[in-house]
Amino acid sequence: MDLTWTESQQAFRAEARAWLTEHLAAWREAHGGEHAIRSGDTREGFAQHLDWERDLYEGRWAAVSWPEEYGGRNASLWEWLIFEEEYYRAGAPPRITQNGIFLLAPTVFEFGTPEQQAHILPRMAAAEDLWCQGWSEPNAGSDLAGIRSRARRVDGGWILDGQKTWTTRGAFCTHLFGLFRTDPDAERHRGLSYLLVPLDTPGVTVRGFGRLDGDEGFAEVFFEEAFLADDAVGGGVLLGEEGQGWKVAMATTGSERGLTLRSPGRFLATVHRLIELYQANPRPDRREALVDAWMRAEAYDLFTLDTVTRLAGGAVMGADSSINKIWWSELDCDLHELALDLLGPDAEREGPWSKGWQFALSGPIYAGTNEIQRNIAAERVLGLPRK
Amino acid sequence: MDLTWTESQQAFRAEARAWLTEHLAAWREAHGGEHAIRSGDTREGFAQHLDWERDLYEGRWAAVSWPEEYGGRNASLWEWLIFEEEYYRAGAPPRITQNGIFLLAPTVFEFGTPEQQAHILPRMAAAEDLWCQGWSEPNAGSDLAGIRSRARRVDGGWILDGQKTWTTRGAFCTHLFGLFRTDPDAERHRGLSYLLVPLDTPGVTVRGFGRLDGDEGFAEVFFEEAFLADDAVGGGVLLGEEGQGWKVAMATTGSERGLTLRSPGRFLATVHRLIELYQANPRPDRREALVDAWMRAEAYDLFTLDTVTRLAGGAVMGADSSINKIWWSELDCDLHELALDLLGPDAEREGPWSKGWQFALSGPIYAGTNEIQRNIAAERVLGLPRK
Amino acid sequence: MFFGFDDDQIAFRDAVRDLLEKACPPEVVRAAWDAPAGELDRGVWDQLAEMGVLSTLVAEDAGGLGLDERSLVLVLEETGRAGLPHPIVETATVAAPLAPEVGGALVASDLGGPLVPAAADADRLLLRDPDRPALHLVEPDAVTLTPVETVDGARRAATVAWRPTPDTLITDDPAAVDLAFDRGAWGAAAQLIGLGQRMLDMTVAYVTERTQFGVPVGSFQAVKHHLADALKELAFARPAVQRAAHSLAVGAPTRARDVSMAKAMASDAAWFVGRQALQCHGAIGYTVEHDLHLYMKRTWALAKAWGDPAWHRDRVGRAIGI
Amino acid sequence: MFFGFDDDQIAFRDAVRDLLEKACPPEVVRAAWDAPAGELDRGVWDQLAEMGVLSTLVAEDAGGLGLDERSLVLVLEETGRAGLPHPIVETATVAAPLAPEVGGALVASDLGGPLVPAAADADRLLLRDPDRPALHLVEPDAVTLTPVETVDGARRAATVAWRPTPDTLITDDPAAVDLAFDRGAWGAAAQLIGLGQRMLDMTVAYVTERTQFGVPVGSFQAVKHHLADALKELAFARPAVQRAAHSLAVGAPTRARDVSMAKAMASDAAWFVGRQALQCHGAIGYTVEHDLHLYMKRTWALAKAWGDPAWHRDRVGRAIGI
Repeated sequence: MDLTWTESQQAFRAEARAWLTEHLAAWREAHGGEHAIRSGDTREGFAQHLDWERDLYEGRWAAVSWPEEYGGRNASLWEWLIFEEEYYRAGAPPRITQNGIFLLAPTVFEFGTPEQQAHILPRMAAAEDLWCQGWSEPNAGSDLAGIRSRARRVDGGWILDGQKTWTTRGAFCTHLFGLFRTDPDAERHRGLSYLLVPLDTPGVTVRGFGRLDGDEGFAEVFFEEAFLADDAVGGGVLLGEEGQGWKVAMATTGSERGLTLRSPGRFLATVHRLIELYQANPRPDRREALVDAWMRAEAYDLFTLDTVTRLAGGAVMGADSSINKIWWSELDCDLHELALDLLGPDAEREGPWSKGWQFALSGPIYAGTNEIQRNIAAERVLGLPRK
Repeated sequence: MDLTWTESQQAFRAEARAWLTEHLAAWREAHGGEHAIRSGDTREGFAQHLDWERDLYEGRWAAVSWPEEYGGRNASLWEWLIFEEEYYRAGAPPRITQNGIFLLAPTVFEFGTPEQQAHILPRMAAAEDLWCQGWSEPNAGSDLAGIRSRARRVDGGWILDGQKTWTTRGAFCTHLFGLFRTDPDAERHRGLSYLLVPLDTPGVTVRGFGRLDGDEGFAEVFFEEAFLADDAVGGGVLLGEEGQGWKVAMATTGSERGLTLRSPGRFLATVHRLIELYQANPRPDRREALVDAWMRAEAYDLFTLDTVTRLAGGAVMGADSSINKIWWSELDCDLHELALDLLGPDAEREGPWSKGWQFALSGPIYAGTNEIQRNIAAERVLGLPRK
Repeated sequence: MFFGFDDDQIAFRDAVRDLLEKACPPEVVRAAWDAPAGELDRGVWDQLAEMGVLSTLVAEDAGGLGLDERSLVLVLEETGRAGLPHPIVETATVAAPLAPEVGGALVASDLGGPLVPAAADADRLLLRDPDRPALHLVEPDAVTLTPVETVDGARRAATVAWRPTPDTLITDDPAAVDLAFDRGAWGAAAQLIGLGQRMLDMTVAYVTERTQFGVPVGSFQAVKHHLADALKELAFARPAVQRAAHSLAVGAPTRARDVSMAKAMASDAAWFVGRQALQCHGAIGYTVEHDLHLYMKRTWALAKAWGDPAWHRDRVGRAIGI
Repeated sequence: MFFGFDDDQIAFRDAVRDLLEKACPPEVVRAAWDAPAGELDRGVWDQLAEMGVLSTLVAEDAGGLGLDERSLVLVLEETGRAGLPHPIVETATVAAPLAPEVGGALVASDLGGPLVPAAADADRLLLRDPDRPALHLVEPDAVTLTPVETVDGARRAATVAWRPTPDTLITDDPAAVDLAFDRGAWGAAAQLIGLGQRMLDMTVAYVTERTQFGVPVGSFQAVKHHLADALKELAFARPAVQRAAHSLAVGAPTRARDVSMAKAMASDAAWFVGRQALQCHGAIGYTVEHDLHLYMKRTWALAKAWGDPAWHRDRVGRAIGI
C-alpha cells in the first residue's frame, strides 16, 4: 500500500489544473461570464457547452484514457482519476458528451470493428457526433428486456419502428445508440441488436421534454418506417453481432470505463462547496451530518482507489459495481439535501443547490434503480437465492 | 375534538396514581429496596413480581378494563389508557402476567364458554394461573401456519406431541395456550385447534433458556405423548371450535384489547427518562435527535387517542395496527439507541438502558416481524397487489 | 376526550374536497406556473370564497362562519391535496382572524418567509414590520415586487419592498404576531399532510397499474415497503397537525410547541413521501410532463417556509426543557 | 498509488485466519464469558504470540517482525472476525510498539476507556496517568480491580485503581500518548470490520438455509435489501480503516483525522450490520444459545470504546475546518 502519486502523475495533475483554469476562464468570458452560462440540458446551453467540449478536444482532454489516435492521451486509470478530480475541483461543467464517451465508447472498444472505431471514436471525442442513448421505452424502464422497438432487415439496411424515451439530451444530439428487436419471434433479452442511428434519418422524429428541473434534458424518439442504411455510420450501423444486442450492451455496463466508475472528484467537490456553505453560516445542529457527508465522499474516493488498484492488477469489475452505484447516488442526494437544510428558507430559491438536488434525485433511478442494484448485490455478491 | 379529561377520568387518574405510589414503595421495601428487585424474566425476579401482581389484583388494578366479576373495574378504554400512563409514569415493572391478560384473555372473552370465562379469567387476574403463549415452533416463526405440533383426539382428552419454542417466561408459568394441529391431513392454517395446557401435565417438559440479555426469559416446551384431559382446565381445554384454531387466534390479534394497542405511557416514560439523562449531561450533537424522539413518542400517544376515539365510536381495529406496531417497535429501539449515544463510553455497562436496549430489539421481531407488518400495511391498507 | 371530528366538520371537508376535485385539477395547478404576474386565475378561489371557506375563522357577526381551527384543519389538508396555488393559508388562516375586514380578498404575506407567494396577484399584503413585532395590511400599489424564481412555479413568489406607515398598522401586540405566525405554520403543516396524501395516492395507483418483469411494480416487496413507510410517516404526522388545531382553538399554553411539532413532522413526512413517490414512479415521475412534480415541488417549498423543520425542532426542544 | 496488499501481507492474514478458525471458534469466545477472573484460557493467545503476531509492530532487532500497521490491519480484522476475547489491540497495537519489552505478555489498558478489558487476566497494565499526558506500565499486584458487568461478558471488564510512580513511567511525551490512543482506536476499528463481516457471513448462511412460507428467507426482497445495505456499509468502511493504517505507518499529518474517520465508520457499519443480522435471524438470533450475540455484543462494546462515533466525528469536524 502506497498512497502517494508518482512524479509523472503529479506533473499530469499540474498540467491538467493549469489548462483547466485557463481555458475555463476563457470559455466563460467568451460567453458573457459564469452567470450567463446555461445548463447543458437546454438548447441554448448545449450550444455553449459544445464550445467547451471542442476546446477540451483541442487540448486532448476530451477522453484522456483513450489511445492517442482517437484523440486521447492513453492515460492510465490513475491519470483518469486525477483528471476527473481536477475537472470537478476546477468547477468545470457536466459533460454533454458523457453518454457517448462513458456508455457507447467502451462498447465500441470491445465490440466495434477497426473501421467503426476509426470512424466513431475521434468524431465522438471531437464532439462532432453527439450521441444519446436509446434504451428505455415507455414499457421498458427497469425491465429493459421488455423492449418493443423493432428493426427489420432489408436490402442495404434496416427499417426501424417504435419509440424510445427518457433519452438524455436527445433533442440536441446527432446520433442515437440503441437496442432494437431484430428477431420478432424472440422474447425478452433474446433477438435484440445494438444499432447506431443518425437522428436525421428520415422517419425519425425527436421531441424534447422537460426533466424534473424543467430543463429540456429528455427526449422521446419516434421511429416510423425509418430506413437506416448499413453505411449510415462509418464502419456500419450494427455494433456486435445481430441478435447479440443484450450481451453487447451489458458487457460493458460494469466495465472499468463504464458509468459505474463515477469520478469521486464530483462528490469531493460538492462536499467542499458544502463546507464553505457551512462555514459562512455555521449550524451546530447540522455539523455532524456534514462530517458524515465528508466522510462518505472520502470513503467513496478510497473505495475507488481500491477498485482501480484491482483493475490495474488485471481484475474485472463485477457485481461490486452495484453497491458502488447505490453509494454515490444516495450520497449525492444526501449532500444536496444537507445543502437545502443549511439554506433554510432560501432553499426554495432556484439556484445551483436546488438544481443540483433535482439532478441528484435521478441518481437512484437511472442506470438500474437502486432497488435493482440491491437485488444484484444480494444475489450476485452475497449469493442469496434468486427466488 | 376535545382533548380534556372528564372529572371522573381525572379522579380515576388520581386514585391510580396514589395507589401505585404507595404500593410500589411498599413492594420494593418488602423485597429489600429497588436495587434488590430482579428482572421478572429470571426465576428469582419472577417470584418477586408475583407478589406485585397479586397486590395489583387485590387493588383491582390487574385488569382494569375487565368486568368486575372477573376482578376488573369495567373501565373504559380511556381509563385503561390513563391507568397505563400512570403505571409507567410511576416506574412500575413490566407485567409478568401480560401474555395472559393481553393475548389470551381477549380470545377467552370472544370465544370462551361462560364456564371457561368464569374459571380462567379470575385466576389469571389473580396471578394464580400464569399463562404463556405456545405459538412459535422451531420451523414456524414468521410463518406460523407451518405449525407441526399435533393433538390427537382420544377418549376424554387429547394426546399432544411436538415442540414449541421462544415461549416467553415459559419456565416460570403454570399454563400454556397454543395452537396444535388436530387434523393431520390439513395443511397450513387449516386443521389447527386452540388448546389450553397445564404445564404440569405428564409428558410436558419445559426447558428455559437465555434471551439476548441473558435472562432466562424464553423456554422450549416439549410434548411427548402427553395426555391433556378435557377438564384439565375448568370449562374445557379447547378454546373455540376444533379445527378453527387459526381463526380463533387471529381474530383478536388486532383487537382493541390486543397487544397492538400498546400503551403510549411506556414510551412517554422512557422519553422523559431520556430528557433527564440529557439534562444531566447536555450533548448538542444529540439535541435534535432527542426532540425527534420526544415528538415520535408524543405522536404515538396522539395516534392512540385517535384510535381509541374510533374504537369508542364502534369501529374495529384493522390493518392500521401494522403501522402502529412498526412505529412503537422502531421508536423503542431508537429511544434506547439514543440513550446509549448519550451514555458514550458508559453505554457498555449493563444497566437499565442497556437492558432496555436489548429488550427493545425484540420489538421489530416478535408478534409478526416488521417486514411482515410492512407487507400487511402495503397490501391491506394501501391495496397493493399480493403477488 | 374525543380526538375526532363531528359530522359538520366532516361534511365541510367533503364539500371542499368535491369543489377542489372539480375546480382545482392538476391543469389548474399547472396553469398557475405559466400565468403572467397578476393574472392568477381566480375561478376556484372565488368558489372557495363563496362557500365561506376563506372566512371560516371570522366571527359570524363579522360575516364569517364563526368556526375555529378544528373545523379548518381537514379543509386545509384538502387544499394541500389539490395543490391549490392560491395563498389560502395567508388569507384564511392568518389574515382573516386578524383583520376580518379583508373579506374574500386574496392576501399575500411575508410572515412565512421573505419569498412571498402570489405577491403580484394579491389584493392586500399582510407584512411584518421590519423594525418591531407588528403587522401591517398594505395595498398592492404601496409595494415594489421583485419576482424570484423558486422550485415551485405555482407559488409565484416575489420579494417585497415597502415602508410601514401608521395607517397600515393592524397590530403591534407581539402576542398577536406570534399567534399569526403559528396559525400560518400550522396551516402549512395541514397542507403538507394533504400534499403527502396526494403523492401517496398517485403512487399507489401508478405501481398497481404499471407492470415490469410481467408483474405490477407494486407487487415487489421493496416497493411495498417504501410505500408502507410513506403511509406510516403520514399517518403519525396527521394527528400532530390535528392536535395543533385544537391547541390553537382553545389557546392552549402548549400552542407554540404543538404547532412546531406539527410543522416539523408534517414537513418531514411529506418530504419523505415525495422521495418514495418519485423513486417508485421511476423515470416517468422525473419529468415536468407528469403531474407528480406539481405536488412534490410544493412540498419542498412549504417544508422550508413558515420555519423549516430544524427551526421548529429547536422550538420544541426549548419547550421540553432541552 | 497502490491501495492494496502485497503477497506477504495476504499470506500473513491467511495464516492468522487459519489459526483463529481452529483455535478460536465460538466455543472459545463463549468460554471467555464464564472463566473466573484471572483464568482466561491462553491457548489461542500463545499461538498468536508464537506466530509473532503480537510483536508485528516491534523492530526486528528488538525481537519483533519489524512490520508496520499496513501488515497488521488485515490480521486485526481477522481477530475481530473470530471474536478473539484477548486484548490484542491493547497488547500488539498499543503496547508493543511503545514498550517492546513487554514481549508476548498480555497487556490490558485503560487507554480505550475506564472499563479495562481482561484487566484481571493481564500480565501488565498500560495505564494513563491521571494527572498529565503520560503512560505507565504497571504490574498486576500494584492495582486494585473492581469487576464491572458489561454487555459483552467476554470483554471481562474491570475498573482499575492505582497510583503512578516514577519507575512505572514509560512516556510523558504527549505526542506518544496521542499516537498510542490513535493506534488503539484504529485497532478497534479493524476489529469492528471483522466483526461486521462475521455477522454478515453468518446471516447470509442462515437466510439461505432457513425456509419459511416454503422458500428460503433470503429470497425475500426485504431480506436481500437489508443484507445488501449491510454489505455496502461494510465495504465502504473497510477502505477507511486501511487508509488509516497507511496514515499511521507513514506518520501522515492527517493521521488523527484518518483514524477518527476509520473508527467512526467502522463502528457505525458494524453496529448497522448487527441490527440487520439480528432482524434477519429473527427469534433464533435473539437468544444467548445462538452464537450471533457473541459478535454483536462485542460490536456494541467496541463501538463505544476508544472514542465513540460522536467523539470521532467531532475530531474529524475540527480537522476539516468546521
